[in-house]
Amino acid sequence: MKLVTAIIKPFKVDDVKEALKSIGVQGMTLSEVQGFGRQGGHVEVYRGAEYNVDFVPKARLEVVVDDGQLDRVLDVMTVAARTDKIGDGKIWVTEVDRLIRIRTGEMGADAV
Amino acid sequence: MKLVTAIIKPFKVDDVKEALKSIGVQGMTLSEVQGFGRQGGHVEVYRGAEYNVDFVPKARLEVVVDDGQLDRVLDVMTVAARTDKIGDGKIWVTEVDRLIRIRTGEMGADAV
Amino acid sequence: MKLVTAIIKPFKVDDVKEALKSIGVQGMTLSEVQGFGRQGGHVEVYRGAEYNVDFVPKARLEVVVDDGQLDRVLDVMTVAARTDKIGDGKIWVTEVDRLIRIRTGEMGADAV
Amino acid sequence: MDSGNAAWMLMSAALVLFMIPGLALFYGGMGRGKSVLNMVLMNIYCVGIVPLVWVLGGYSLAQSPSGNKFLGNLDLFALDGIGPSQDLIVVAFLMTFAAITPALISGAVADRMKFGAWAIFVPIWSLLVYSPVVYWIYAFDAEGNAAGLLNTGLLGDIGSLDFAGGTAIHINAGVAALVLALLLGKRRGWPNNAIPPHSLPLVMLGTGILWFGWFGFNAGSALGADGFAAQAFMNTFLAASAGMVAWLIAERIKDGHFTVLGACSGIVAGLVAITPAAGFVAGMSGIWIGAIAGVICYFAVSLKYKLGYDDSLDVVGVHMVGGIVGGVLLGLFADPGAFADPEVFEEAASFPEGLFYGGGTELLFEQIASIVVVMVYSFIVTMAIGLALKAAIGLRVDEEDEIVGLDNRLHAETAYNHVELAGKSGSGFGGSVDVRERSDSPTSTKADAR
Amino acid sequence: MDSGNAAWMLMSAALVLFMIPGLALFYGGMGRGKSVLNMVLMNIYCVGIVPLVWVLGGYSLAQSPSGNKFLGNLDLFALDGIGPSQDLIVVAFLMTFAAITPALISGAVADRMKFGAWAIFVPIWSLLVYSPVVYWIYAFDAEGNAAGLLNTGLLGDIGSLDFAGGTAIHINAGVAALVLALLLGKRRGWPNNAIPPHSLPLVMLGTGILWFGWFGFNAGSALGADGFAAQAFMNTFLAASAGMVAWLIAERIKDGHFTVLGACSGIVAGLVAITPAAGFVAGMSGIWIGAIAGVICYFAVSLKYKLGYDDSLDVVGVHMVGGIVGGVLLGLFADPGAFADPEVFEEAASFPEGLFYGGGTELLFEQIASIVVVMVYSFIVTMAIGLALKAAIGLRVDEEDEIVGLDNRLHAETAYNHVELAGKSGSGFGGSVDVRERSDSPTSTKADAR
Amino acid sequence: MDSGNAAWMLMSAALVLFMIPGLALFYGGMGRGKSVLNMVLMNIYCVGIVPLVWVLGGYSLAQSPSGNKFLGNLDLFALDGIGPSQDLIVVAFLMTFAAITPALISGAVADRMKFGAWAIFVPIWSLLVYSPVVYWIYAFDAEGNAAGLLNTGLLGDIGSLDFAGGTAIHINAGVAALVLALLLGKRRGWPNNAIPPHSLPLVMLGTGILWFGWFGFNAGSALGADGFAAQAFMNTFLAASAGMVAWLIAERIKDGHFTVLGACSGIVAGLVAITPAAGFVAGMSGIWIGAIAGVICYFAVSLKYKLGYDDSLDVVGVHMVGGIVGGVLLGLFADPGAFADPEVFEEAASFPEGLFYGGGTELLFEQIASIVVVMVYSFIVTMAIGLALKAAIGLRVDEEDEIVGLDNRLHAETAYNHVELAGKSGSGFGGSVDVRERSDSPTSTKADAR
Ligand SMILES: Nc1ncnc2c1ncn2[C@@H]1O[C@H](COP(=O)(O)OP(=O)(O)O)[C@@H](O)[C@H]1O
Ligand SMILES: Nc1ncnc2c1ncn2[C@@H]1O[C@H](COP(=O)(O)OP(=O)(O)O)[C@@H](O)[C@H]1O
Ligand SMILES: Nc1ncnc2c1ncn2[C@@H]1O[C@H](COP(=O)(O)OP(=O)(O)O)[C@@H](O)[C@H]1O
Repeated sequence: MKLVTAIIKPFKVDDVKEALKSIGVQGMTLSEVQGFGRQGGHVEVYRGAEYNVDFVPKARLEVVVDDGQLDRVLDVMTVAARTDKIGDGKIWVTEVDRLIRIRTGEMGADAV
Repeated sequence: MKLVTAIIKPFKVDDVKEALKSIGVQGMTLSEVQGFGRQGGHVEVYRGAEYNVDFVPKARLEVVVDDGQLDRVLDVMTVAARTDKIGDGKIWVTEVDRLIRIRTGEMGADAV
Repeated sequence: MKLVTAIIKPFKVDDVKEALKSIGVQGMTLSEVQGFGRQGGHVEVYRGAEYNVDFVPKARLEVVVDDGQLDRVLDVMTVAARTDKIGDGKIWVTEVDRLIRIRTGEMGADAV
Repeated sequence: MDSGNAAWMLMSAALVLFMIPGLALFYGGMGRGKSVLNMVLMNIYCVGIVPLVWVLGGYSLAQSPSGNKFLGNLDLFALDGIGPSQDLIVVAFLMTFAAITPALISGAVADRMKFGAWAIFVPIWSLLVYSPVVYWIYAFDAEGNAAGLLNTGLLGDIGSLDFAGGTAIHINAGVAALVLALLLGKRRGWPNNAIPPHSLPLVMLGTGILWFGWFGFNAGSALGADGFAAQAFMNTFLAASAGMVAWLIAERIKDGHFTVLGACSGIVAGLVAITPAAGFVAGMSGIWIGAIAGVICYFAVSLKYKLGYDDSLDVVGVHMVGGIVGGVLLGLFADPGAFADPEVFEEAASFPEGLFYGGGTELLFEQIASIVVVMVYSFIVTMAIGLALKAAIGLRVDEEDEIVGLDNRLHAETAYNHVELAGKSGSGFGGSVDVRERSDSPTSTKADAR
Repeated sequence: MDSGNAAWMLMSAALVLFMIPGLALFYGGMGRGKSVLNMVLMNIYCVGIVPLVWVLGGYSLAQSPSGNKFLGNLDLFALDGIGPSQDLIVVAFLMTFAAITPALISGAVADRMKFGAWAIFVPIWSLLVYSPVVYWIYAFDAEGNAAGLLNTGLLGDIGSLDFAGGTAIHINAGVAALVLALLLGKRRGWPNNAIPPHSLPLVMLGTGILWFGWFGFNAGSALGADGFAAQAFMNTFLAASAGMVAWLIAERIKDGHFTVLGACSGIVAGLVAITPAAGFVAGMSGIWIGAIAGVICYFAVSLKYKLGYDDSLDVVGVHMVGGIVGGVLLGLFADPGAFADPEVFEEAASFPEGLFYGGGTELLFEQIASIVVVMVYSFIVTMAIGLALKAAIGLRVDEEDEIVGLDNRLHAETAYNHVELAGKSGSGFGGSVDVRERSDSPTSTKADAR
Repeated sequence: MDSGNAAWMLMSAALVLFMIPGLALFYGGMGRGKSVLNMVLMNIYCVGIVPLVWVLGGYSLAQSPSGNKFLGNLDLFALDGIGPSQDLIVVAFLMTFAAITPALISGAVADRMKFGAWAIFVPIWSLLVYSPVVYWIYAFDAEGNAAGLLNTGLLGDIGSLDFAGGTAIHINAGVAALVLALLLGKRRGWPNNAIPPHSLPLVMLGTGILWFGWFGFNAGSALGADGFAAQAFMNTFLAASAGMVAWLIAERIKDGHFTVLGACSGIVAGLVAITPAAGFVAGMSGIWIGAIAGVICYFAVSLKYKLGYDDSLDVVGVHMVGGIVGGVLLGLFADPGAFADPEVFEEAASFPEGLFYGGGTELLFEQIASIVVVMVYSFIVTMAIGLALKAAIGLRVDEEDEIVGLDNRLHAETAYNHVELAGKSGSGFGGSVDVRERSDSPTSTKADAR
């Protein structure tokens, strides 16, 4: 199994969620984060003064998927999260050794 | 070493923390997340209208443990976090290549 | 590629960010977390009563880096985040299988 | 005016002014966290621009004795002839009413109206809709006799009653809110997706300020600190209490729980409904009016789901419907006889009785007729202003602005920046959604005509 | 009543009403984020139900001249015979006191009381405890002579004094709070786990509103805008200031830091203590009373840890203890001679002097006796009501409700929904804890009797 | 004083007191989330300590007829000779002014001043700076003739004018704010890093309370509920409205967007500027004064970036500059003739006219001279107090305190604790930054002299 972590624009969360649901993903976990990237270095004007803004709000989605599902999930996420503007974010994949569903104690692929 | 990530019900955090402490786990990191899972698709009534609620608040615990401790940690967590109701959450395990304690610069198992 | 996850003191975020920028790291993701560790067990006095405080606010930085960059990144982070007081935090490293830049679809090292 | 009456009127004017930040919190708390500042600014902007318009022309159009039934003249332009004197207190008191009325409308346009369009809409609406309607209901000729279209009697020789602005203010603003909601269309995702209040403590605080201020609104409309004001005060108090309890009971039965939003809505519904009646009913009538309004408005706020207009914060359901309930019930409960004691209010004797107090149906019909006239006028003229603005500069923000949030995109601000993870440098703006995006869509261009 | 006195009384009534949302914020901010709405609703519910109960029967029981020392009759049922007139202002003024008194109790039951039980408790307590106690202290016979148990003298021929409700309101509510805290038991985890105020800015705002409103409470109790009111105003001001400074100094010495919660608590302690004395003391006495109350209440709020009752938001420590401090100190500081100037308050001459002003210990003993009588009565009757409710429907929520939070479980609401990560759809309710859980425990069942 | 005037003065005193929590929210919301409580406490502390100082000595120094031009004597120590009477209302009214003036200063020292130093600074400044300046401007001799340095005429025989404290309060506090900002130095990271308001809804609420209270401040300064008060009320209203609109327009043109912070700042700028003029100008002058102040202050708040002093929340830019604008414009717009009607204010006839109303430049020069005198005095004496405190105990907190946040480090509190992830146990303090750190740096040591 794999853990897919995606850092995306907050207002894209819903599109990505719907896209994942449509290909049968049944669970995911969402958190608020702040991102720093190429987008960085922007200057804001407020009350007559200029400021550098480094971190911008992003959403972080974590989805554990079966190895077989992985490519579809990545494709679908990439498309749904894209706005073609800088700051669209990243997706990274790490290996999951074990997975447990707490309620039932099921393990591995059954627990997804 | 392994990184154990658990998505649990917020009000179970304390039980899980106490359970982990009792088996000698000395550190963990907690964050607020929102979860989407089988629990999803619930309908809320508010001010005379009905709504679908997709994401529910969850807590996310991260614990880095020695390989030898892993099974105990998983057992204890699963038990402590369980309410036997839908939405109890997931636990997943990933491999940690390196671990550093910032204060002392200790590495690997010593740093846990 | 590797995912470096660091749990640090909140007021050290800026030092760490600047240090990473100075060695050419172009992106990172920040979140608020609460940490429990050796620091734990402290007693607070408020309005005449004493309390145990278990979790303290921490910041969590995630940085995906090329394998070649890893050691420098870890060195620089450790130094920048250190205050030599208890609670300075941990850094752990996990293997990243795949990385995608959403905007362009670039993969792997190009996407960092 | 003796010093005691003057003291009460000074205080009443201050109280009504205080209702405007109260309303901003009431609406702002009920709306989204990403457009709360836009809502707040729509409200407080009204108390910036309207007073200027009011002293220049609005007051004169609304209150000068012009000799016709429809509109005042401009004889009092820039308060001509009104030097420092206690008369100014009444001008200031009425000015607060003029300011709050368009602010009431703002709740219906939450999350999607261009601020520039709102900025132009408010003064025009104040002059073209608010001032004439006030004239119809409250104009007097030079001898002090009723002179307006609606206070001289539409259907016969008795005029309709509106003590503190149920028809002139609440119904009027409620209809305008409906018009703008229709013109703007629904928010993205509404009604499928829940848009819960982002801060109910602010809603409660706003409600508390509104109630507090409403004593000035209603009891101040007695224009003195007499028995008339005392009864208006008591009615205002009881109607709000009864409105709250009635709404709570209704929602407990229908939805299964008591809510803070329900309690607050019930209070406001009761206050709206008692507004036209506050100085014309006595005894326990205030309880009846408040309770009936509480129940009817509870049901009315669900209408928008059935009819499909997105009255975001229930201006129509509470202010328009509550105003109608109060105006119509006044046709039943009006009891000028109770006030006849000359120490209380001599002229009360000349007011008409309601159906329950021996007056027959005449007042009831006058009330209904007046309400219909104001609704039709407000609907048509607000629609005309709205369509003109839509054609000229557009009413609705871009879809992206709506998604990202109006505060960030229109006002370059975010309401809350609690978290400062990065101790030293600029993550302060971190609470905002996609601040950085503006590099793609420069503010200077986008901000035009907002 | 002349227009000036009427103006001040109208304003005072409005000010006291405004204290109730202030109290809701004071308590709500001091409590948990997951039950702040429950706290708010317990408070504002009081100003919904109590006014209805008050005009129907409570006022009559508390104020009608019945010819006995213990309770009024029902001659003034539904304000019978009180038409539109300035008399209504006093009825409304007293109505705000009736409403705020049970609201004070709510702070002790935070986070664990069934809302349904509270909803029933409030009107019953108001009729069975509040109205009688008010009668004992403030009743007058048809000739205007003191007629109640406590204002006619328990131990001799001089009655005890209570200017604006130190005994009738603060001690009375404080004792009832203690009783409910005892009946409900401790919150889960208390006292081992810290339950810090979830929003201190709200606490400060609530305190500010309370202080502002307290001028109406105390100076309004002079029932006019005279020198009597002026002195009550000044005393109220100075006692609050001194209470704040005294508490700050005490906590700086004992705990090592000045806190906002300390400053706010000191203000309220000073205000409570000056309430019975506001119109009976002069000169610098207000400073002494406030400062002494600030220090004593600082120590009193720690009592609960020693004695083991969970008075969640320190109603006992501040209102009961502060009320006792004020009532007893009045036995020392009462100085009616200072008021004897006929322009200020003619009848003042007939009031008893305190120990420091030549009156001996008689007033002191009367004060103590009155306080004891009210405490015993309030304790017993509140206990009886509480036990009856406990037997009938239960007082305390389920453990799971307490853990998840009362707002979500009882009221289907969450106070704050700042974050809208999912731009388009339903994560708006995301701020709540385990909303979804309700599928397991249907609201319709659980909500019963809450 | 008749009951009507007394009613208005009681109310006005309460309104000005209410401004202090309003100011605490205005500043607190504008500042950082990690030092909002420190800001709040600096504000409310003023209304704790200053009233005590005021009744003991400050009032006597400021208002007793001493026979010289510079300072009162101590004849009225502890309000000697002022028994219960309506005179106390004026003492209390002036006491609220004394309390709010040092509170105004606090905005300039945000995020970095030792609380202990502030606690000592406030009473000393009140006695050494505030009381003398008030004497110069408002002192009268035993016959009721102007007796102070500035109201007897510096340059000729006409005195300068200051209706409600433009020079005595706003300029005075603004200069002191500048001095402390200079002594304290810049906050870490300023001006490179943005420090956005942590809660704009609180800023708006604070502004609303300030405006509401300012009616008491200005119209209450008429010391009665007459035509004079009515005009002051109207001017206050219009200047705030015009200030808001002017600022909004200026920022829309220069920065590209309308902001809530801009609207609020404009309101306050208008209110500050009208303060000295409120009872001396008539007609549309209030609009001009407010609008001019709105634009000038908009530009003035950017000065700090050019000149390099860290006036954190723009006390200098709004209060000092706004006060100067108002004081100078009064030299142009003063129109006592308009008030001459004996029913309004008989003595008005004896006041000087401004340049636009036939008075020549004399008043203008007197105004400027008075402003300069107050600025120089306030600068020098505040600097002396500040330097003395700096030498004695230090003014500025440690760097670590500043980084971690003053609330946690100085006051052992955190403003917001919304999140309670751990249901049962102690994560309640979780909102705080590095609470645990205190094990390394024990509170008991660090808290000294804070
Ligand atoms: N090396 C990295 N490690 C972790 N997160 C990253 C990294 N690079 C970028 N991110 C995250 O991705 C977001 C978008 O990256 P950015 O460089 O701004 O845009 P893009 O990927 O479109 O060029 C950042 O805000 C940050 O949260
Ligand atoms: N595939 C997944 N990837 C990441 N998180 C998941 C996944 N499935 C479930 N979760 C997390 O686990 C929580 C509980 O899952 P859910 O399906 O509701 O309950 P259960 O596991 O008891 O059937 C979800 O709210 C979500 O946060
Ligand atoms: N085993 C662990 N797994 C995950 N996070 C940990 C672990 N141990 C410590 N942490 C995180 O690191 C932080 C610092 O650890 P702590 O033991 O307090 O200090 P130090 O590492 O300096 O001895 C903790 O607050 C927690 O967030």
